[in-house]
Amino acid sequence: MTGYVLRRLGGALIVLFLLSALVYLLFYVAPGDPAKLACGPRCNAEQIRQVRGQLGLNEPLLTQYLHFLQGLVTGRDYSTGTGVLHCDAPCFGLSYQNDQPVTELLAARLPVTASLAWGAMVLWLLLGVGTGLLSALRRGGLTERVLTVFTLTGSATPVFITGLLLLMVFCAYLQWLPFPSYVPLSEDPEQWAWNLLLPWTALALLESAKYARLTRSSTLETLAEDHIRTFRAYGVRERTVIGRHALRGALPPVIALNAIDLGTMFGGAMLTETLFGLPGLGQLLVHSVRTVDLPVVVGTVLGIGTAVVLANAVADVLYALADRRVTLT
Amino acid sequence: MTNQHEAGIRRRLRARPSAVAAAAVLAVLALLALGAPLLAALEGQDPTTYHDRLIDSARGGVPLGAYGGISGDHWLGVEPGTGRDLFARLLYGAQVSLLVALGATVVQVLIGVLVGLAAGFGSRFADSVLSRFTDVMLSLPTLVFAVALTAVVPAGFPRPLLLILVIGLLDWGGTSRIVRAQTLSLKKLDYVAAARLGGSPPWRVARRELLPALAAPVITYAAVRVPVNIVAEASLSFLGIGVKPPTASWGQMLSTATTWFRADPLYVLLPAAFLLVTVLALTVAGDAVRTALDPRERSRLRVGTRDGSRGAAEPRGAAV
Amino acid sequence: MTTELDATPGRAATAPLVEVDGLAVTFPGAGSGDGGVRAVDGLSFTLAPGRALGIVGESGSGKSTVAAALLDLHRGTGARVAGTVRVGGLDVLAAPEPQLRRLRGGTAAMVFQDPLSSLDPYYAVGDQIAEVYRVHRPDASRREARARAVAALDRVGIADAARRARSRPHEFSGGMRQRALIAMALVCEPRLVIADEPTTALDVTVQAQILDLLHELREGTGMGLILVTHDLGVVAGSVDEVLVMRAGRAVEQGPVGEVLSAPAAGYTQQLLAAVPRVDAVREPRPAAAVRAAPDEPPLLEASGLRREFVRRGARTRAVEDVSLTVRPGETLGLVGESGSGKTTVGRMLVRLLGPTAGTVRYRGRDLGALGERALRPLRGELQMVFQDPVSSLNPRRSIGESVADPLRAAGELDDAGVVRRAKELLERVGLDPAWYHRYPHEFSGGQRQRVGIARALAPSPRLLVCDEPVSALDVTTQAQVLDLLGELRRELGLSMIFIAHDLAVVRAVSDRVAVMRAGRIVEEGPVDTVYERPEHPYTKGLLAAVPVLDPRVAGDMRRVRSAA
Amino acid sequence: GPKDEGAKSGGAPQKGGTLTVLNSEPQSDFDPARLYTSGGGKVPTLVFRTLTTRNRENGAAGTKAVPDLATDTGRPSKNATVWTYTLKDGLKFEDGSPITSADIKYGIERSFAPELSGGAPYLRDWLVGGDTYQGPYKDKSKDGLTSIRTPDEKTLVFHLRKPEGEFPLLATQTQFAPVPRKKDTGTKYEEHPVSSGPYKVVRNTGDGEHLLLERNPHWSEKTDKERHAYPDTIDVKSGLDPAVINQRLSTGSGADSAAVTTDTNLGPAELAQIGSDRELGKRIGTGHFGYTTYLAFNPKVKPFDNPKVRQAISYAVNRRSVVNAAGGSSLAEPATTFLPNQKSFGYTPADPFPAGRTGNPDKARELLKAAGYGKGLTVTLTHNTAKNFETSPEVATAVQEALKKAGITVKLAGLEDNDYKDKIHSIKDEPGFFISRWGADWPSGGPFLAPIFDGRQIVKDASNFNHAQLDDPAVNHEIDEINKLTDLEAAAKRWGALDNRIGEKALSVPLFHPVYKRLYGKDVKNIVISDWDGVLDISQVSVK
Ligand SMILES: Nc1ncnc2c1ncn2[C@@H]1O[C@H](COP(=O)(O)OP(=O)(O)OP(=O)(O)O)[C@@H](O)[C@H]1O
Ligand SMILES: Nc1ncnc2c1ncn2[C@@H]1O[C@H](COP(=O)(O)OP(=O)(O)OP(=O)(O)O)[C@@H](O)[C@H]1O
Ligand SMILES: [Mg+2]
Ligand SMILES: [Mg+2]
Repeated sequence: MTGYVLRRLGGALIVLFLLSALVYLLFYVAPGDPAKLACGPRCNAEQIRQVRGQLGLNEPLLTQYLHFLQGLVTGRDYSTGTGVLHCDAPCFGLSYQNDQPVTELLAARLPVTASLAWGAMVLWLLLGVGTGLLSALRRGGLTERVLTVFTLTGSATPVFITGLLLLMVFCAYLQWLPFPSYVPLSEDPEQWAWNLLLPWTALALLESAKYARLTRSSTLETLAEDHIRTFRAYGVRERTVIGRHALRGALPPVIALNAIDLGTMFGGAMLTETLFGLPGLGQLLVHSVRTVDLPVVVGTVLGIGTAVVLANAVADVLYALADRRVTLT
Repeated sequence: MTNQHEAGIRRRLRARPSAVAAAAVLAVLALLALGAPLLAALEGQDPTTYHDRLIDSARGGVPLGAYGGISGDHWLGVEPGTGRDLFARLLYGAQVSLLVALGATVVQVLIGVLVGLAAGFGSRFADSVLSRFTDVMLSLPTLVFAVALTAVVPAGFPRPLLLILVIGLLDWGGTSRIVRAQTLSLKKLDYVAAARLGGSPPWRVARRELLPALAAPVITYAAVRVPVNIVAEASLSFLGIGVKPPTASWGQMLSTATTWFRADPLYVLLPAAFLLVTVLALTVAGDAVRTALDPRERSRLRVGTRDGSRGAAEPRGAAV
Repeated sequence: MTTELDATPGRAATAPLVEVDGLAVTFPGAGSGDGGVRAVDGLSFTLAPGRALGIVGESGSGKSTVAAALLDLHRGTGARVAGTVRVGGLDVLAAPEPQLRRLRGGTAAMVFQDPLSSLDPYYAVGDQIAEVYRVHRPDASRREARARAVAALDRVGIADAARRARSRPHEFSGGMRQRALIAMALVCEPRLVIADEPTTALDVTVQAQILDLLHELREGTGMGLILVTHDLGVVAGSVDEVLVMRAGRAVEQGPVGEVLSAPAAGYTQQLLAAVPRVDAVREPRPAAAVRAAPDEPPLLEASGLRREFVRRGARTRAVEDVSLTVRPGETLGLVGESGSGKTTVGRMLVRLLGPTAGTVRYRGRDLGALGERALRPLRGELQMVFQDPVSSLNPRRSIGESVADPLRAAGELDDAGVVRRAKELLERVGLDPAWYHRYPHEFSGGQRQRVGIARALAPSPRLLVCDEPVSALDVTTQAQVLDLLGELRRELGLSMIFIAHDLAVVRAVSDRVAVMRAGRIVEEGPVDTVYERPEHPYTKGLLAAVPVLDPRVAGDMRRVRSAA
Repeated sequence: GPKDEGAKSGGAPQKGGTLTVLNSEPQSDFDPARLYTSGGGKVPTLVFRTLTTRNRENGAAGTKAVPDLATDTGRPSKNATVWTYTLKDGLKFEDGSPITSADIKYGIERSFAPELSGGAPYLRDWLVGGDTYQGPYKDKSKDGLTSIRTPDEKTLVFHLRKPEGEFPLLATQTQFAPVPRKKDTGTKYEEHPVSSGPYKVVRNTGDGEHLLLERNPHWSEKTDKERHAYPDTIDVKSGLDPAVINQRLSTGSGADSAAVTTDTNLGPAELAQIGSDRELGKRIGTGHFGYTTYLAFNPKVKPFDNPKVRQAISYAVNRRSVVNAAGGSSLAEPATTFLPNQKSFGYTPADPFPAGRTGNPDKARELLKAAGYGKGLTVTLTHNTAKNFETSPEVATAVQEALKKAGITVKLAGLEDNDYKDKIHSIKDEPGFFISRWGADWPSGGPFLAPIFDGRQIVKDASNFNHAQLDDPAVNHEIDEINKLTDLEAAAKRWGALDNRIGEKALSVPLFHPVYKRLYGKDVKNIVISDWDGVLDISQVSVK
């Protein structure tokens, strides 16, 4: 198992390495001159040249990239004019726009995205697994039909539409909820949850549909397995059969999918963050791409990529752990 | 596939009222999209003309009159700020949205099948290289890629085609994973071994033995991709790299409409409703196609028998 | 057609444990018209307490359906059940849910065929047994239930039961799992045990142990037993009466000795005749083929083959240091229990798998040294017939095309020629050439296996590796396919490697036999020598465990085994 | 000065309380060297005092420069090339140390350091030696930038390369804020800039996203007539979505009732929604900022070399639909002059190619015919795709629609923001016909016209703003002449005249001037919005 985990992680590192190289390359063809942007709208050629030197953009792309890799491992020093600024070991560099170490920027955004992702996850698991189980148990009945329509609609609706509709209903007409804005958990837990309720719901409605379907099919699959038949043949109540045996068997894929989704959520909530104006990683990425802020772009992409890749690895491991049968065949 | 087999599929499709309804909705949508010029002409409008007199300039350009300015001349009202006819824009928008979604799906499926097949059926080395590459593509944020791509493409390049390429080139990872997983499990089947023993070169084995078996899962997955791609087009419009004005697409309409959800709800609700209905219909249809193509569906009743469970256990990875 | 099964006087006085009258089970839909599949049709029988009934019949004859009907497991699945079923006095089909639950496991317990999948992989074996106990003894404490489970495991012969009760199913071997299932059946002390093919997934040695165990328990507790199986040898030593089924109907019922020694129904006779016997002397072989000069260079020579599989970091050694030779025209049998590495060896011989170490020389050429391209011309000469008739044919291509494929790949014939030759081949294996355009699902298992053979013959092979080509087939079909292979070997002078776990089948077709165990060949020699004078203890055990058709001999053998 | 005629209710403003500021852009540049302009009524004005500052008055009165740290707005030499300032008495930093002329000189010098890029280019262009000076980090010489002299602790003398009558307006920029050399931490200075104003930074987290400002005890009201500093605390929360900001301001629950925003306007949809709500309507401030959105021609590209084509387009434009696309008549005013329609810019009404409200396609066709395009003409209009209603693609399509009536087919080339900026500001890639906007660095015709029409400001290898690449000696000469004037009213008149003269060349088609509507919380009093940049002046408001 350890060997497997290690190899998985090694693969993940390679992926991240390639990802960073690819972003560097893409950035090279992307429009906009970071020096011009950093210098301000009306810099003259000389100023731009100086700023370019300051940002290290005069070096060839490869050298820049190598410096970047070096910074990741050993950290880098930057001149602040009056002294040096040390950027610690996993150093993605300083933002072109405002000279902040990228790690700090990421760290500042992470709580928002994490709040969004984790909260939404709890909600979609509750909603999804619940409805999935219900429709598996009431298969063929009216309940299943209703739930099917619900899950289909949920999964078919882009998050910005769900979000908009939620905003229209709950903020504009009913005025039950505030127009969301992020309040740190440490500051005011109640406001934190209250403000995030709508984005959570929007994401959960979208995702829970997937979970409902997965739970349903997975439960039905498990219900068709032979050991279920065994317990039925021994007079065990249907409720116990489902609650104890079928659910246990149905969970591994749900857990695995959840790990992946949580990972994607860390980068993929771009639309949700934009719609609800939450200052998370997704928004940071949008902004830094717009301002050609390469260190931030690379940092965010790598951060997001790490989340996605790690989530995939974690999903595999969790799946293997949760599903004993995988390890043995 | 045998005629009998096909007939079975068709019968199973027809037996589901939801599938029939979805197909009907899709047909209507296709007609609306194709007949956009005709229908707009019938209404007497076109999608680009500004109607300054129909909007309240002092109030941010909100349409005059109730319900977003619905009238005999403008069946679904007009767009805030410009007064362009919404009915015409929605229909013309359907053309673009559907075209982009379908085109992108084709691109995704082509690349996905190619990469997935090569990874699943090729050497271990090819597999690990292609799988890593797929991972990279899956974790690369759309935005970076899209912006970079739009920059290298000349301005005269047709936008719908560009969108097809952007979405298609970016999001084939899922397809390729499914194809790879399927290929890996198919590869173990004895008939593939038999074909190899019969002396067929690998590409021939892939084409004759594997590809046909991949058709069902790929078609199924493609049906699910189409709605996802419609949404992707809309999302790219959100990021400002959608179709060029004055062309309308549902995504473009939605992205300009977001700020108007209070002042002119209809402006948001209309494209949203169209998108929703389309996506829903496609999802239902895709679901129906999947179950119809899936021979296991026939054995659903065999709950509690080995046959019932054995087949059902395999595509778990695909669902994840 | 109710027959009085309870011949023994005295027993008849007690009320029958099981009474089945006019049982009919119909599965709905399933493609064939509105009526659905009538899996069981007007079946009646009774079973007295303490007696054992065997239900035999070919695959699909409705045996399992009957077994399930005894506990009304069809309830809620959509199947239509008619007739009456009484178990322990309860009208099963009409019983309300709570009573039915009491019956299930309490009065009558079921032991299912597949020991791995019949246990929940996520819970400890002991807990699962305890759970069943608590269902029927609701006032029992958790601890008491656990103690009961351990006791039951101990009773079925699981060593160190208290500790093993905490293991999960996958930590058990196949035989142990089957024992655990039996323990689960016993834990509530039912009056009837229904065992649906309890041993089909097991090796002969383990099979013998399980059958012995069931026998002992029955003797010890006086419970009734219904043993469902397709293997006539299994019933011989284990039951008092048999019921032979075919297509949902009983074709013959009676005491086991009578039915097996003097079958009345033609079908039963046919069935018995088709069973290959391990003690039977091999069919006479044409001298030319057999004695193809021992000094002639071997056609195929494998030496020091090893194969490892790595999966998620775990390394399994499937084959270890296997050397064997096949001379032209000769058939080498390869036997061994499941997982012993037979298939792996077979695949390495035809280069579907590369060996981790060792070489395979074919006509003096080292196959391992040849690249995929250089190998292709030789491919045709080394062919394989696969075990599973379902997965070995592409369901999306017509059988003719499957057969024609190697011919097309060879590229020697034009299109018409290919089709002509493919049709000849179909005819050769006993199929109508007009079926060229039909698809695999339109054929029975035996017919599909013939298609597989035709495809293997298409490139005119010299060596055919047959990997359990008949184990998926019922005895009658099995006999037909074996005949066909024998014919081909004689006519075409093919060399063969015949892989099987069934000792009798191997004996029927091989010149020499190699016995495999855990990846190694433990004994090898001319077939008669090995079967009659086995040297390796493993081979001896294997042979002693083979079920025999004569109930008396079976009883003797059991006594010998339990004494040992 | 005496405040607040136009606005507000409920008794005189009182000291005390907490003012919440809800902003969309974080104050990530909080270094006086890096801010592009003075930050006007925005947060920096609370911390940085400058030599001069804006007059904090509503409307047009607010477009004048008034003394801040200095005793007057500057004393020019006869030809306006040397400007002398004297500091007031009793000026202190937040640590109590006195503010000296050297601190101001140092603050200006460090704005030349490439590490601290971002400021406006005027100091570089105007100061003698400014073009080569690289800031105090590289240049270790004792005297630093020699064109700024500090004969004593209270006096500063600036030596300019040419006459600049508007130097007092420039001196409002934050580069003129004092920075104590000893406390300078280079690029990290922005985390905690040393205050010379009424408030000091107590907390700065998330790179300027969350700022907490409290009273600076060493700031003396007596030396500062412009800032009121009523609230005790100012809590700046940024990184918010504009829609959220407006929503929170209109709802006004909790701390939001005493909140303002200094960077968020009301969009058309919000305006439409507020519509008839009287209570909300009263809480909207209107600001004007010298800005013009226009169609730019590059006469180096055919067919725009032909004045008749440019004139035809000028006639064809439908300003009503353009204004509607830009948010409607409340948010945009149709423009026929390049200069914004405010007195301080020297606005002189003119309409050289009268297109009426909805365009004059007939006249346009006529001109096209004369230019040889009687059968029609196809042109490409480049625009920005960024979703900002002032430059939204709908403005481009409005132009497209209008020109269609005149027989001109317009193809739209929407570019992503960076790409767009790169192209239109590069001599090499400049498209022939594009939508552009220009805003004033301070309310005067100089910084409005010179970068766009001064032939010597054609920039070959950096950002060029003279899109028409106009190099007309007469125009250049007139610009120089006006710059010599230190009587700004007289200068304004001549800027207006120059604007009209250039307008006749049809080098651009002015489309509209934006208007800014700003919402504020219900407990906020003493609203001042000057026409300098149309921002609600944070240094004036009170919450009690
Ligand atoms: N759930 C079901 N739905 C439809 N048909 C079924 C179902 N279960 C069994 N059958 C059909 O009923 C017939 C009898 O099946 P059954 O499983 O009882 O056979 P069997 O004698 O036990 O065979 P085997 O030896 O292969 O286990 C077969 O034709 C089978 O295909
Ligand atoms: N592709 C594979 N990956 C991992 N392990 C394998 C693979 N193929 C075979 N094995 C393992 O190698 C061992 C030998 O397998 P093999 O299939 O050769 O046995 P067998 O004798 O043919 O058994 P059976 O009678 O069940 O067909 C088993 O333990 C099996 O689990
Ligand atoms: Mg059975
Ligand atoms: Mg095998």
